[in-house]
Amino acid sequence: MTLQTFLFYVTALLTGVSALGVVVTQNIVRAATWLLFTLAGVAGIFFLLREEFVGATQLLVYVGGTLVLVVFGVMLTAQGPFINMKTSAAEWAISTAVGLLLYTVLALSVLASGPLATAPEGTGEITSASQLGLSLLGVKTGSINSYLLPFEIVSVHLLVVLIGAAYLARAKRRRGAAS
Amino acid sequence: MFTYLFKEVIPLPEDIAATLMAIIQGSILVGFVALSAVFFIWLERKVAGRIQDRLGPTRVGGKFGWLQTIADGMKLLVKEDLIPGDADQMLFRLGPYIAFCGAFLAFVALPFGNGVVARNLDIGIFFMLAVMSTEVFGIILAGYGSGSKWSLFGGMREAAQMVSYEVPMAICVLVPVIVAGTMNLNTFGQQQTGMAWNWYIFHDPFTFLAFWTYFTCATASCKRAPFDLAEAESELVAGFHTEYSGLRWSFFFMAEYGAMFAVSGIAVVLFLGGWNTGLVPFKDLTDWFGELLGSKVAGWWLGNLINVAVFIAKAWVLVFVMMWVRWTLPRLRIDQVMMTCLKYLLPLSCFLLMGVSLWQVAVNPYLPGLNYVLTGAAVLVVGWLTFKIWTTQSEMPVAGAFDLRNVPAPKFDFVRKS
Amino acid sequence: MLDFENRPGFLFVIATLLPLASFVLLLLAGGLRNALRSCREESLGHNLYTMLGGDIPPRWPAYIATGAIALAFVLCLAGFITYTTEHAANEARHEELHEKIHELQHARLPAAERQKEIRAANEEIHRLEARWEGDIDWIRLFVGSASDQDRGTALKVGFRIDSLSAVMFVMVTLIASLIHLFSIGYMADEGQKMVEDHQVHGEQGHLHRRGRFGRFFMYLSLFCFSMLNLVLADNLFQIFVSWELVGICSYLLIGFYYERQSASNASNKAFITNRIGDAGFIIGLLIVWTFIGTFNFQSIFRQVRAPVEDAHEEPLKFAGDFVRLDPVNPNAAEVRGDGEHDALAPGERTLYFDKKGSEVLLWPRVLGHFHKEEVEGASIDVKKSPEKGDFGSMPYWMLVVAGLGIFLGCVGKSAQFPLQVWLPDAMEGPTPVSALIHAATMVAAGVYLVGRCYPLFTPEVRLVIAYTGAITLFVAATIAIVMRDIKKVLAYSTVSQLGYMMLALGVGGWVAGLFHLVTHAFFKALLFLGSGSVIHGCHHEQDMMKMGGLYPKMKITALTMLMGVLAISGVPGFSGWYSKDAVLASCLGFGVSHPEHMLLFLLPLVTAGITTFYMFRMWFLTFAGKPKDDHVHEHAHESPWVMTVPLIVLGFFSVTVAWGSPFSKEFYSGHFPFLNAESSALEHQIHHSQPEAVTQEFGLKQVDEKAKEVHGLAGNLALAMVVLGLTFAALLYYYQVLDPEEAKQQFPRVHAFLESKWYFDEVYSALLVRPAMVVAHWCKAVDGRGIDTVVDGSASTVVKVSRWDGLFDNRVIDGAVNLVADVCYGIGARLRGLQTGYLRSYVLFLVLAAVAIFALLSYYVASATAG
Amino acid sequence: MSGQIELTHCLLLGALLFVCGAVCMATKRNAIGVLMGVELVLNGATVNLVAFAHFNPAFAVEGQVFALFVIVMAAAEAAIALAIVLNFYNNHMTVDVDTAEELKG
Repeated sequence: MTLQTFLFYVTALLTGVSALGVVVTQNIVRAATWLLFTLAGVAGIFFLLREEFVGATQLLVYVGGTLVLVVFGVMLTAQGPFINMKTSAAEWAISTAVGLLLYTVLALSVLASGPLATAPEGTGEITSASQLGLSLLGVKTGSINSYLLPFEIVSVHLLVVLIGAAYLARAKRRRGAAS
Repeated sequence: MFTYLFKEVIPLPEDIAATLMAIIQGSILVGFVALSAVFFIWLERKVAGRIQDRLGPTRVGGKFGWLQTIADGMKLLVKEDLIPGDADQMLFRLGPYIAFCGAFLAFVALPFGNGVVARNLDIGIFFMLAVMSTEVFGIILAGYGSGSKWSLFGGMREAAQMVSYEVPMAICVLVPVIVAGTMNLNTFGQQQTGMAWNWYIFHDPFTFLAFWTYFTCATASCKRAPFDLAEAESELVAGFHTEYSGLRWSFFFMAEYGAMFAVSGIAVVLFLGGWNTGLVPFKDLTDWFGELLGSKVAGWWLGNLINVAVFIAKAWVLVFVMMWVRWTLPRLRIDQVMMTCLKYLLPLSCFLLMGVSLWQVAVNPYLPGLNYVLTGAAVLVVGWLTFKIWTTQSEMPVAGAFDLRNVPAPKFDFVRKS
Repeated sequence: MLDFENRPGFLFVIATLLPLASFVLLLLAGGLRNALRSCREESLGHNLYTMLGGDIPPRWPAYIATGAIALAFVLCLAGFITYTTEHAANEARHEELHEKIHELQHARLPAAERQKEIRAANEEIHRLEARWEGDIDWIRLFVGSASDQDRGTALKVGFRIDSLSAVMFVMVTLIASLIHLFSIGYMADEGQKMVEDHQVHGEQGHLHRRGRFGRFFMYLSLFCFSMLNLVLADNLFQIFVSWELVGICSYLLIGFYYERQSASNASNKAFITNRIGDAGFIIGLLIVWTFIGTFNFQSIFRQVRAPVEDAHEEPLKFAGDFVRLDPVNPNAAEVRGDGEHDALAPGERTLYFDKKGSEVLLWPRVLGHFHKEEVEGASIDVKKSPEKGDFGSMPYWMLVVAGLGIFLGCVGKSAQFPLQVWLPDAMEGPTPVSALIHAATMVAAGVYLVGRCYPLFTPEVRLVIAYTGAITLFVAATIAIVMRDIKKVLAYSTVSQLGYMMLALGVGGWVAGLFHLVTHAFFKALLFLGSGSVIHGCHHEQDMMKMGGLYPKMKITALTMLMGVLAISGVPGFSGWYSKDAVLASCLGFGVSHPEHMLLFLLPLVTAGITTFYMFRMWFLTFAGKPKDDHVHEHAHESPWVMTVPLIVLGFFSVTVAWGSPFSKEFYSGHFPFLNAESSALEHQIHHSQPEAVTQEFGLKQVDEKAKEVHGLAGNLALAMVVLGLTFAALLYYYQVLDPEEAKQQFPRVHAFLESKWYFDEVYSALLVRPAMVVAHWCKAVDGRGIDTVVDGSASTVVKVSRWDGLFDNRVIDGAVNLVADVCYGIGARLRGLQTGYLRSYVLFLVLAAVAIFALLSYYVASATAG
Repeated sequence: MSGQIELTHCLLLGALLFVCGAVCMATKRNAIGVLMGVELVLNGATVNLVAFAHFNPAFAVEGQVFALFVIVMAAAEAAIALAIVLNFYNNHMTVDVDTAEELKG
């Protein structure tokens, strides 16, 4: 076991536990905190896999942006009774069962397809951020494809979504607020 | 940076060497951050005192109160660790550490000298921005977990402010990135070796403006005055850390001063030539000293020590400017803060980004000597300002002659006219 | 482009375009002002609105329009002087060059050198011609003959200046300028914010409306442009366009007070009557286009009239005449042994020369190579669609119809019998408009066009013209005797004088007719403006019976009008004398040559006396004697200078315009140089552009000479008639020896006949209007009873059918559709239980589905790999 | 255990995140909790993509690019979802998704 794998297992363990924490906890703010750890853990996994750009993006966008947004949502809508909304035990049981079933299926398929997915390992070639950027900018270098169009579509989509979200969430007179 | 130590001097298995290196580097950085926080707290008190015509700390540790912060720290360490009854204990405890981690992790990619960096990441600047953005979460958790309205307000304000200011800050960072063509901070520093006109602040008008814009945004994202709405002591008591005391409280301050140094460091690396003195026309001080002293190792140590000293000095100057600004300018209202960001800084930074792109394509190839001119102009301006400051007589009102009726109305106009 | 030095013809083009520019400017300004009305409360809108006149009609449109036409006059004058001074020299140089080319063609020079010199000479000829003419394509149709690009393919806009159009230009612009000037005073009332029209009675009393000062001058500008463009044109189509523009302008101006029922009726009448004439015009145009393939006057004439000499410079016997031929009789050809005609190409025919032949020979547009013998000989080969150097032909009767059609247009425009009815009614327009229509523009257009198209008219058409003119002049003069309205007297006198012109043109007095046109323009403008001044002075009273004794009150008007009266009567020394003598001389010459047409001399002779009589009647009734209506008399006053100055200028010209030029030889040749009717410089000027063809029919060369011989006789007879008329008038209306009322009672029927204008309107009403109404009513009945019944019946049938259709639709189709819907609804109602509305359950279902898919997939993959 | 991180482990982690997300969606009554579940699911996918990018050179760029797209899309989705939640809260005064049952059959 090298340092890398050791760190990987630790991080993966923390991530998984945090993810479970998100599911299990009833307090929505704590769930958000667990989610933070999950996301940070995933980012750590990415760093360990030497995909630093994706990891940094995960941190910047997810932790710095999305999660803050989520917490804002929590804060804006959190009133006493809603922070803890209990789900019935039966549903818990069913959900857990189904979840376990799904995980079993997924895990089995992963393990079963293990030989199929085993790739020539350790080419040692680490995709640099500039290669990534060039492919997003539409410059074809070697075997790397151009992702200019998807990139543009995603950008415009993001813009549209943000405008739409701002429109949807704008301050409105609450129905029946006068009474 | 200690690779050769473990590879050549003390041969160890690779994993153990890496672990050891990580521990050593982490310790150095933590120590540096903690020590610089100690220094900054002292500096802040002195600067505040001098600007307010006081003396500041004078007693502990000699003439200048050198050890004042140590004394403060001792006090904080022995203080009772209070957790309010309404607080969410887990979140309350987590908050300071998350905040500190965010600020501290940024140092992993910050080069103090040529190669004097914990992890020389390809995307160093991006990484720094990313991890610094997680700091906000600690503050939110602290604000929420305290179970206090002031704290919650402070936390939410802080979150909104930091998230907003990160956008123009990141765009301003892109300006020198476009000029340099890399996100590797070490490469940045290497590109700006030599005389001061190689610094990217003098590269073109857009980088020049981008520096000031970046510095403004950075100040705001460190929640420093005049953007310190989160703490806003006069209205929110102390904002998100109202309920904190003792060590936890000091962690927030470690985080704040760490972040101040980190953003200043980024500014230094991106714009102000990094570890380069700007006065020595040599490419690499280590090599030069190595040849001078006839010993590569000695040259390495001497050169890098000078580099690190220069870097830290530059960053400290910027931190000093932040303090100077803090004790000079009045605080903005929260809506003014947001307006400044979204209505002015964001369009300005976008304009700068566009401008520098065009400059790189259309102007730079055809006007090769412009950075000399810009440097000269900047030197002239700075010289003139220094001269003015030096020669300006302080207009202290004479006691007894102070008449409120003669005090002119304040010139600044922060109140929105309706 | 504006190289006046080398292309002086552009002077006239610019002069034509100036009124158009003024019109467009005023139109835009007016339109803008109207558009700004809605936003005149705003500051910018208000400023612009006030600048463009605001609510009060501004004065500047008048100045712009007057300035434009005055500038045009200056340009025309410059052009006229240039033309007259250059003309002779240019003609001589032209001849010289032609001689040179001819010589070169037979000279013994190397071919290349010869060609070069010929080309140089040709270029100079072209340059000389181009000085005074030019054209551009308007529309080019790429059909027709491929080798002859011009024939039947292009409508052109062009100009060509000859001495006639130069004179016309000066005349039109001068008179129009004076009328513009006069109008500034006369139409001053229109410059008010509110004008009260006393002749329109509404429910709330008189009509109040905004003044239309600017609009009036806008119309005047357009009118002037139209007329100038008509004179400028070098082709029939351009003339037709201007012709219609003139018609529109007259419509607009006659109906200027369109709130008055009478005015709007009059403008409609003028317009519709003109349309009748224009229908003929269009027919003529179509015939010309179809057979000759061009509208350019020079091209047309070159094709229908024989050239003076053949390709070998041998003079042709029938130079300038129509050459008529008959299709050759194939049998006759065989008899003559001319077998070669069998080898003709398709579309080619052989015509045999015949004085009364049914076809007219169309000469090659660019002279082909033909020999005298060939043309005068037995037969000519012609083509149906001739090209540049080919002979063509057209049926002679078509040419007659074309001429009649074009003349019908002139009849309408110049108010000749039987379409003269619109002109008296046109007096409803403001008086300056009447002056403009009667003197310079509209009615002159008809005469001018007859003069322009003269070579196109066959002898038959000319006789028709002559008789039309004769009848018109007599009828109008008789009606003028009994008119009470001062303007109507002048209107009928105009019709009568136009008849003179037509008559003169018809009998071959081309110069006389157009000469009379010009002189008449001056004194008729003078008379109308004078009457306008009177009307203005008498507060829009037009009835002569209420005037009288105005001389002391308005001396300038009275004296200048007297000049006009003397001129129109043909008193020696006045301009009318020269032209009327010329007309009568032509008539007498024609009559002497063709005794069967002696009536064409007698009618104008008698009418000359009648003219004198009614003109003096008008003058006496207006200015002499005692005031008949105190109210009118008290308020009568002389007009302001803007109105009297034009009168004086016109008076001057009415007297002098026809005088001989003191710089010319003729002036000193006669016994009484000043009083020699043939010494008129103007007449000589017009004579320059007399077409060759004028003297060809009826052996008119002799007539012309004869006219010269009998000039003295005709003049003396006319003078006698004038004296007679003057005496009668003086006796009746000045000395009052005889009482006109008595005469009226003595011949009540005659008076009624004349008073009702020979019952023309009634006859038209009975013959045309009423039958048209009856037919219209019939059509209405057929429409209402027949067609509507069928339509209504089919509609009700459709309603019935659709009712059954509706039943089917409701029961069967809707039933089927509803059944499907019910089934769907039932299924849906049972399935809806699955929709719990809980997000969680949906997620669970999704997960289960995913698991199921995984399971199935792996099962199939496994079995597939196993199999 | 070998000296390298294995693809299978990454995929198992991704699957765990995915299942946690799905279960989170299924059990949370708070709309924002559901949203967190969605984020978890997306993260599971991202982990897979990055793992493939790391272990299969053919996907070296594609995996990262798609991971980036997923992250950006998640941000967009979160923005919209939160806007919807806010509207929902404005209309219903609660963020309990069980109250949103107008579409119940």
